[in-house]
Amino acid sequence: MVFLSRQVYGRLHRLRKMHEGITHPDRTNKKNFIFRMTWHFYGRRRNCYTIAIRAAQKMLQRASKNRHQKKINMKALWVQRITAALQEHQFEYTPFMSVLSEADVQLNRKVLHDICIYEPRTFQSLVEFAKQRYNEMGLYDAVAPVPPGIMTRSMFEKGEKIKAKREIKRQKLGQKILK
Amino acid sequence: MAHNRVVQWSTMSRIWWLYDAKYQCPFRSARIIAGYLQGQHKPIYHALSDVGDHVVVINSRHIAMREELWRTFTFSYHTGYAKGFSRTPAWRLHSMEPTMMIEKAVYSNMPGFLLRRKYMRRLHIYPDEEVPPEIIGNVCDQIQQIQKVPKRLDEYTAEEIQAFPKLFDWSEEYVIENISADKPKDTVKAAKK
Amino acid sequence: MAAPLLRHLSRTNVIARRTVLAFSKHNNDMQCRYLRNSKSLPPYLKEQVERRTKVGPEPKRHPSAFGCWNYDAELFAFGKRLGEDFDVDILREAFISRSYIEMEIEERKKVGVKTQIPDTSCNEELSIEGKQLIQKYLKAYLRFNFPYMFEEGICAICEYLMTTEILASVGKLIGVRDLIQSKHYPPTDEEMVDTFMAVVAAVAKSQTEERAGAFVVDFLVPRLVGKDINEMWKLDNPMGLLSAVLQSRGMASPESRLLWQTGCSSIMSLYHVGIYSDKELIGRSPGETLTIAEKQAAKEALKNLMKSDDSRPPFLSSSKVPLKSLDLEKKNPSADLLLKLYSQSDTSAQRATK
Amino acid sequence: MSSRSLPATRLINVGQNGVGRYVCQLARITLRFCKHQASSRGMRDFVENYLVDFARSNPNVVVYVKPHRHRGASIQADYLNGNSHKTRVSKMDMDDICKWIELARTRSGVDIVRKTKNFQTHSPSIQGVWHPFLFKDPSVNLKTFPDSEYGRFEVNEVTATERILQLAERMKQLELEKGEGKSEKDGESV
Repeated sequence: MVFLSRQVYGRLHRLRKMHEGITHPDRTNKKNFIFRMTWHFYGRRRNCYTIAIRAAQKMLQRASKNRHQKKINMKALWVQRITAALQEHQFEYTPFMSVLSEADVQLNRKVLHDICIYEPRTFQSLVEFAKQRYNEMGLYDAVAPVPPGIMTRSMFEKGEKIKAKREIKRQKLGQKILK
Repeated sequence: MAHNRVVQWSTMSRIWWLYDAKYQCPFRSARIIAGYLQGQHKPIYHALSDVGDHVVVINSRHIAMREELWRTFTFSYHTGYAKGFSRTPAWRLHSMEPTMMIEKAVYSNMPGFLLRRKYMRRLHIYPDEEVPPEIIGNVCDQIQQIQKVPKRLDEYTAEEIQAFPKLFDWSEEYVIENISADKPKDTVKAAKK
Repeated sequence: MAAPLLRHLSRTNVIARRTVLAFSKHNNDMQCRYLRNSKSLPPYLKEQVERRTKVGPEPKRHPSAFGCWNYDAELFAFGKRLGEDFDVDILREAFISRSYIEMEIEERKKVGVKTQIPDTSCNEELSIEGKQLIQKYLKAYLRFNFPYMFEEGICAICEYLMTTEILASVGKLIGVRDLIQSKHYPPTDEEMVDTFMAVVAAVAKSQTEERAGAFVVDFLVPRLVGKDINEMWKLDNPMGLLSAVLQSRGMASPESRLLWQTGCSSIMSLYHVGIYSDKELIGRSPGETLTIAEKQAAKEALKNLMKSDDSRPPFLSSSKVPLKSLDLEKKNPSADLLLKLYSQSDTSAQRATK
Repeated sequence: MSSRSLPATRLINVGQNGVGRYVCQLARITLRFCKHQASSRGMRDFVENYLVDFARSNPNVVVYVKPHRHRGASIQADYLNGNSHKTRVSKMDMDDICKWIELARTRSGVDIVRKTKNFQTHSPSIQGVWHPFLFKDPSVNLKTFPDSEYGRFEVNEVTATERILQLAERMKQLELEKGEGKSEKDGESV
């Protein structure tokens, strides 16, 4: 292999290729576009185009799917951590968040989970506030599971309403039949 | 930064919990114990970073199961060869190895990835209250039980039994054996011997 | 998109990167675009890489080597960059290093010119002056910021800020690198440090010493952000010092108490130790053994007493420190002296009991 | 594209610049253009209209203007950390060139790479990081384990046995009251 400069070598090479009848320089560009994405793959998925393009497409599919999934996972983690931090103060996640939103405390889950790790005293005071407010609101009775055999006024009223609706329907049906 | 080093040591440390399994449901207890082993009770929890604690379970021999589960709940296993299937009822497994029920319940309550074996190594189960001093010395807190421990009939004194209100009377024709309060104690002693 | 990706392709070998880039689309020499798939390309690239490794990487060149360079303009911009009014002659002197003068003398000898360059024209004197200024104002600032801290602690922080690494990086940040007249390019760290110190002296000479003090505070103190200033002072016996401090303040001697422990027989043992004086918690710390935890707790208590704990307010900016009215000679209490007094009082107390 | 493919870094403030005194990191800027070509038109306009103002308002930047015959226009920005960035601005109008120069002026000169996070702190915790003993009741320290009282399940409701005992107690009381009433009545009758 004798050549004096890169330019001369390239020119010779091109001439040789043209002589062979291969005149598709764009093909290389197309392949390079894929190979740039697969440089870190293992085995033939990295260098063989037919395999690499399938791997690259799969990778891109997964990437776009997981961009959404990542947010879901992070949210689950934050909720888990906040729940764990609340467990230390004998409180629960749902009432805590509902009180915060009711009181216009605009801290999202991400910030709350940061606080509960790095500024635990701040978090403690937030929980104490939430507990106090929750008792004032009297929400606990409404949210707590109803023990069996107990009928509250609201449940009764609901039942009455349904009964009344049924009655109206029946009457309408009766009128239709009479007609 | 030496001080930050010890602060980090403290944050990431594993503390030791004790759980008394006496008269507790193994399946419901396992769910709680598995949470502690994985560190789900800590605000620094992450599924892939191993931040779980140690749990020492005592009195695993004295667990309780509801209804007919001792008889009907079975553990099955297949060797992979022909006729290799075996099925063991819970009572049989428990009589052979009194720590196995809790262990299996906790194992099945954890996500099936490679950290599970590591978590299980931090679970120390003892059939009775006797725990080696080097283990019990590590413990610094106790997990609350999940159900009330009932008071057995032989734990009541004769006076208490006498003072208990009589709810109804057997009819005179009704034949009952061993109704006296002293009898069950004797039978238990005999069984132990 | 192409550039970073290609760079990453051969991150391990810079030279290979260059050869690959040579074949990229933007290169003017590029005659054919499908060389990549040629069978004869790899041996060619290999040969190129081998030759390049033999030659070695290109030496870094001063910007003046590329044609655009006006030293006076650069000096002017340097002053403006820092917001200071410099005397140009002093500033010019501050940038001449020893090695440059030696090189000049040698070159003149070679050529045969007999004119001599005065030794005083390099920045050595200025740098010595600047070093004293830096130490003086830095310590005064730290004493003002931490009035309860021991003198040893303040000296340790000052020593940390005066290390070659810190001063050289500050010099780089304000842009002395290209302006230094030196034998080498890029100049050595020592030359950068000397020049930075000389620049401080130049500020003092062209304006006032307070101005130089503010300059020092503005550029050196931000280097403490994110650093544990209490760890710079290596304390061997914090408990001894703590008891001495408490005695001097008229408080009861420290008592250490175990607050929490877990996993004592495992290698992951954890102890929390608190230090009390008059039944009041003055410091607590975790540790993997009892001795470590106690030592750290004593350090924590000292931190609280010196008011340099983690929840302290941020550093004051130079505009909020009255540099003009600061007493530069006044020192904070010395820990060594306190310990000496404490040991003397101890021995006297023992004698009294005997 | 997967995140491993590209290099990434934390958010960096070079040398805490701006905490004490801000130092503009752009050291010198070199404007290259052709005096005749149409592609350098925007650059020529910039030099005519804005360059003096730029140099006056930024005395800390050294400006070099370099005509190149028959070459495309470009801006080369040299930073204090030794990096230099070249931008090709041929065929751009004056406004675009202004923007590119403004970008060069406000940059720190560090290579642009992907950031892992958009925020960073040197002192993450003021109150001290959470640890397992932070909110634990100190009375736990005095206990010897296993402590059957401490680990007991707390029942909020009344159990069946307790309820029977309560009922029995109440019945006893009622009987007593009845008995007293009877005796009182007896006394009255007597």
